[in-house]
Amino acid sequence: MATMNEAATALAAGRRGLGRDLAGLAVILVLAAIGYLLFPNNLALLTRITAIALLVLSLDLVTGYCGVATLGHAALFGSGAYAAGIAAVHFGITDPLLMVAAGILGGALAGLACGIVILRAHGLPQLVLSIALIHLFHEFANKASSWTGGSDGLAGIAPDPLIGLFAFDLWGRTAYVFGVVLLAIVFVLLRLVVRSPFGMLCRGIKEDPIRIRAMGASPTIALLKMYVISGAVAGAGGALNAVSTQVVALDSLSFTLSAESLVMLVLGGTGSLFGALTGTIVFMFFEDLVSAANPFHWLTMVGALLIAVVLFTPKGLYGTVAAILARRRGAGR
Amino acid sequence: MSAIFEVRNLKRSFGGLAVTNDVSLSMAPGDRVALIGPNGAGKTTFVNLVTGNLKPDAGEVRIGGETVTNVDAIGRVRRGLVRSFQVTRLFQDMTPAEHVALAILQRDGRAGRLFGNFLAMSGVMAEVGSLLGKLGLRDLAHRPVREIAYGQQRLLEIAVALALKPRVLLLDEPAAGVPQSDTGRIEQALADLPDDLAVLMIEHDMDLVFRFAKRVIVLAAGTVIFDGSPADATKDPRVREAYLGSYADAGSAA
Amino acid sequence: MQTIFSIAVDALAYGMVLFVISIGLSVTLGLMRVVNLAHGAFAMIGGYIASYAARDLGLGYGAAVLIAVFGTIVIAIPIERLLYRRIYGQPELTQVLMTIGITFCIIGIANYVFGPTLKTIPLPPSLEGSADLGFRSIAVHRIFAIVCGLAVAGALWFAIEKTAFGVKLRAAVDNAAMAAALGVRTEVVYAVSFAVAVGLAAFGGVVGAELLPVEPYYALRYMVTFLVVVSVGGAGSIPGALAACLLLGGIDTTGRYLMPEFGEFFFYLAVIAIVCVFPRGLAGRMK
Amino acid sequence: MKRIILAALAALATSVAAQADTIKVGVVGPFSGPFALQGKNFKAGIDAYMAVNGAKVGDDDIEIIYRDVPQADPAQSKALAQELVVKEGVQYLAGFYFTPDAMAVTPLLEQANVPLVIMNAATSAIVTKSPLVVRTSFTLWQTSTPIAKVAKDAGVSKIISVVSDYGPGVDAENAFKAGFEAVGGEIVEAIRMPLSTNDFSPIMQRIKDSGAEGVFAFLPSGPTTLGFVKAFDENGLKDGGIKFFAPGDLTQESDLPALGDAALGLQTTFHYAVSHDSPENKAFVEAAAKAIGNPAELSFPAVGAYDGMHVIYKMIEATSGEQDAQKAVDAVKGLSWTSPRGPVSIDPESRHITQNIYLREVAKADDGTYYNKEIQTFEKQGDPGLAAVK
Repeated sequence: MATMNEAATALAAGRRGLGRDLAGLAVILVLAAIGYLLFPNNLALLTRITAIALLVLSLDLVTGYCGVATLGHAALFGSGAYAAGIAAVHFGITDPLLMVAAGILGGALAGLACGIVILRAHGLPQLVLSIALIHLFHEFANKASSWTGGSDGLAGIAPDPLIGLFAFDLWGRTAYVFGVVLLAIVFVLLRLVVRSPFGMLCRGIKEDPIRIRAMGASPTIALLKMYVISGAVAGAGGALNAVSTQVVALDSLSFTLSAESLVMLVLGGTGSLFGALTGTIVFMFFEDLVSAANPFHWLTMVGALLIAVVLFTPKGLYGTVAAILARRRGAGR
Repeated sequence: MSAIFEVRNLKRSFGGLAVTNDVSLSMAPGDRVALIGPNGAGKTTFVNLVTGNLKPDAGEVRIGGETVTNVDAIGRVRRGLVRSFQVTRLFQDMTPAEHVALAILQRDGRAGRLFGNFLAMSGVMAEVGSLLGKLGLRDLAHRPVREIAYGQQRLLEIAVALALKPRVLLLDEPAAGVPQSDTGRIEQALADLPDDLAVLMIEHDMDLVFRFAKRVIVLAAGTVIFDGSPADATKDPRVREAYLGSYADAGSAA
Repeated sequence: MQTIFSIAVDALAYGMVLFVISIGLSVTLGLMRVVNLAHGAFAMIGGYIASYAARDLGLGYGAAVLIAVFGTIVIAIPIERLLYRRIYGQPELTQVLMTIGITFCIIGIANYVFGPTLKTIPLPPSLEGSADLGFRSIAVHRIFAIVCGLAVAGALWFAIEKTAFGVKLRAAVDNAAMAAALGVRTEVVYAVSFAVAVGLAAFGGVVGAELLPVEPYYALRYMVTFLVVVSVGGAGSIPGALAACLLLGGIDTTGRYLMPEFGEFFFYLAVIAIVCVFPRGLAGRMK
Repeated sequence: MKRIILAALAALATSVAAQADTIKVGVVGPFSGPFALQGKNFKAGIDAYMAVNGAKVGDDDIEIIYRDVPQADPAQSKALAQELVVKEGVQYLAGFYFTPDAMAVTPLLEQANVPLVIMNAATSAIVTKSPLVVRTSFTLWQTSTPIAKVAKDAGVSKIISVVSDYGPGVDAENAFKAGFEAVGGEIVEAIRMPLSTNDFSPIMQRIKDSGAEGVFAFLPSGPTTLGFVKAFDENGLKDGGIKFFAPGDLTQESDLPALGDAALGLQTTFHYAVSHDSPENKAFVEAAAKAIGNPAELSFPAVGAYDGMHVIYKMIEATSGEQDAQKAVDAVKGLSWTSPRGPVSIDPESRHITQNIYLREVAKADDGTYYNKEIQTFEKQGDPGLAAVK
């Protein structure tokens, strides 16, 4: 009888998780559709948001779920972008799906390399390692200009039509749909991963690595694995960027992009995939809005937004809303 | 019966001061041993040496006959040497069920799996249910740890350790910080530990030591000064001198 | 041989300039545990004020430095009261978000008020020109920067290690509740420390302006350099920061002499190596 | 009768409406961030042109829409260009300070039926990426080649080349090397420094040790230039008789007040000096200074933008406001006019601007300000870089 209860509770909990996955998927698709209807003429921006969302999700995996502090996460994104771009330009792999595969591979390898270095320290020194890494990646890409085009950027990426039917055109519909589908797939996979035994292990490591070691698990190996996964996700985002804009440049390996992605993540709320998405959408839209309204002095507005978020929503936008809702529900019970 | 856990001539000094000096002990499956000693006797260093968090200057540690002196802490856990912590180290946002499930999966080498919700893995959950049931934590299985009383957190520490199916269990002050009213449940849990498990308990609470242990090892200034039955310990003049003092009466009363 | 001396002199000068500019960050980062990414922004404010005082008001260099330091502190006080006070003891990422926000705002305002051009701080005749060292010449203002660096290092070390305030500060950092129980007004200690850090930033911004010229993007352009130097030294440690500046300055200068095209690699590889060998910094006070 | 009048009025109204369209021009540039000054100059040049020539071509109103790309970021640039074309319906794209940003946009042009008028981005190859690209600025090959001859004429035969390690720097190095070796000079060493170099003393030591009689340098304008020129002065190289040659980016007018006496006497070759003596330039400077607010901030991107607007106006005239990119571009091939910088023309083959390159020397005016004094003219220079790329 007791076991049955146990199984029932477990099943209910499992279903609740599954329900939230589906809800999350539905939210993404509905938002994507709304974006398409509201801004049919600005799909390029929406596609860019999708690519950056993949970067921020990937950052959330290591920062939000594992507690790794990094200001160098664009190294993974940029490696994916360059992998896809180099595959297209130098090896003639122009099928968009294969380019994304190349990006995932490139990102995962970069994730492995970065993980090995970054995981050697904690806290502030860790932050510094990540900064050093992103600069090394940037310099390396600048030096290897016969492969990467150096500071002129890697141009001439011409992806084939998607599954031979849909060309990547001026209006960017194909790129947008491609991006949204990619994001939706990644999101669902990540939802599964963060609730899997491995996801649980990583949450444990974030809270108390010594405890995890006493359970006989190696925090370093688990974190390294998460870094590779994170690299694959960021690499997919980079590849999407390469496919949709058909050019890759050094900015995709920059400290600026790394810092921006961290800002977006904290803005939305760390440790939640929804938070990562919220942060990306809000930041990118806000930036687009204010920079179009005043191309000369919009930075002040962005700064004010960040300050306001820290002052009024200390857990990030999504984190704070979620906490309020949870409290409501708690009170209702 | 052959020894499951052996320590031979373990030495470690810090800056010329020998904190652990030539310590040896041997335990067989089913042993219930208490390690006691006054503050500064070197108990913490000893635990760290045994669990692999510190490297000894000399000596040897063996688990199940295998020398593990050069194996790291994680490897020793995998070979069956599991410890609990003096101050609970639990994940505040996770539930007891999740703690125990994670330990079980880790033990089975499945904690690295990327997919599958273990709450829906019936085999794992059945084991979680029975373990938590044994320790009286079933009702709390799905509440986050930070909402649970400290006494029950201590029980959960033991549950996590047991979930790893240890051969040797190192309990570091399992009742520390627990209100008097709850110590009974912890003692019960200790009494219910599997019969074939070798347990080494480090403890201050002499009542608990005398009720639990069949054998007492007394550490003072880094060396073992006594190894024998609890009753003999209270009579040993060196132990009296080094440690027991006022506890002696309490001991003989028991 | 002469070349080696020459490089050593350059390395010393560069390292000391780095030290003067970034030591204020070591105070906020190490002693107050605030990841203050707006440090460069305060240095920049100092530079702008000094430039305005010296060029547009025609004041002397010394007066300009003083006005810059105190002016920056005056500007920083309301920012501390309204914003920084909210992030003491908060998680690092929250501090990063807030201080980047502050930096963005300051950059935007500076760009609006002063325009995007470079601003210089005219040097007095005594600091202009070059001094002959026998085997080479070196700009006098660099020697001045070296002297300033040593003076700041000495004064800070004295203030933290030898004065009553230093004792209170260290107590407040190590255990705020305990310090408060002992009658230390931690709020005041923090406010004073913050003012000192900001004042040092402004001072460094002015003294280092010959090497790192003042313009609106200053606050972000050099942020990483400051952060790296301070962390490598070990946040909160004056000797550590000094050692890190000299070491990294030396590596940077030598690398740029021997293989300029790989200068960046040298610097950051050295940073990675040092952090891996000394995870708490060269002389860390970190937890 | 009434009906006829009404009909006539209606017809008139519609015909007026049809003619008096608003033609939108999308301008992408760095309007904030570290290069905000250059973006500001874009705007000043455009405002100046429209102030002088009116905001109308025929009956069509011209509207400028600005979009900000603070640092080279092709993805952002392309997204904004796409937005400008699709959402705002611009008929012309213009601006672009950085090469990768311009490169990212070229694949869009044909499909969008929009010409791209580049007002700065200076890598030779951009014009080959699409037949709809026209450039009114310069290339580094164009500005760096003549200085090689200047160096040789000054009696210098051994030169060390020092450039920032990025696309334009490499271009400048190659251009100078090709030009200098063609006149029999020798490049004893070629150094590329990271863009983020703050302290140039070690570089100066390298220059000293190289035994060269002169140095050719290229750095992007801004703080690094200041550091480089000051280090050149302070480390005793200037007094030591080492000659300094560079394209004019190093002594752009907006940096001169900061450079001060350290820059005095430096010789550079460039396509434009704010001090250029001509009536066209006087009018331009007056209008542009008004537009930018602070005359000291005026610099070369403004003239690129000014001439870019001239080209766009001619395109609009030629197409009578209809959207026909190819026709518009064809109309300005071979177009020649007198720009504030001097006589210029659009090369029909490459669609790049042919112009005079001037040798200038930094001098101090009577009122204590510094300026680039033109001392020699190299007439009708094309872009040697295109041939080199092929």
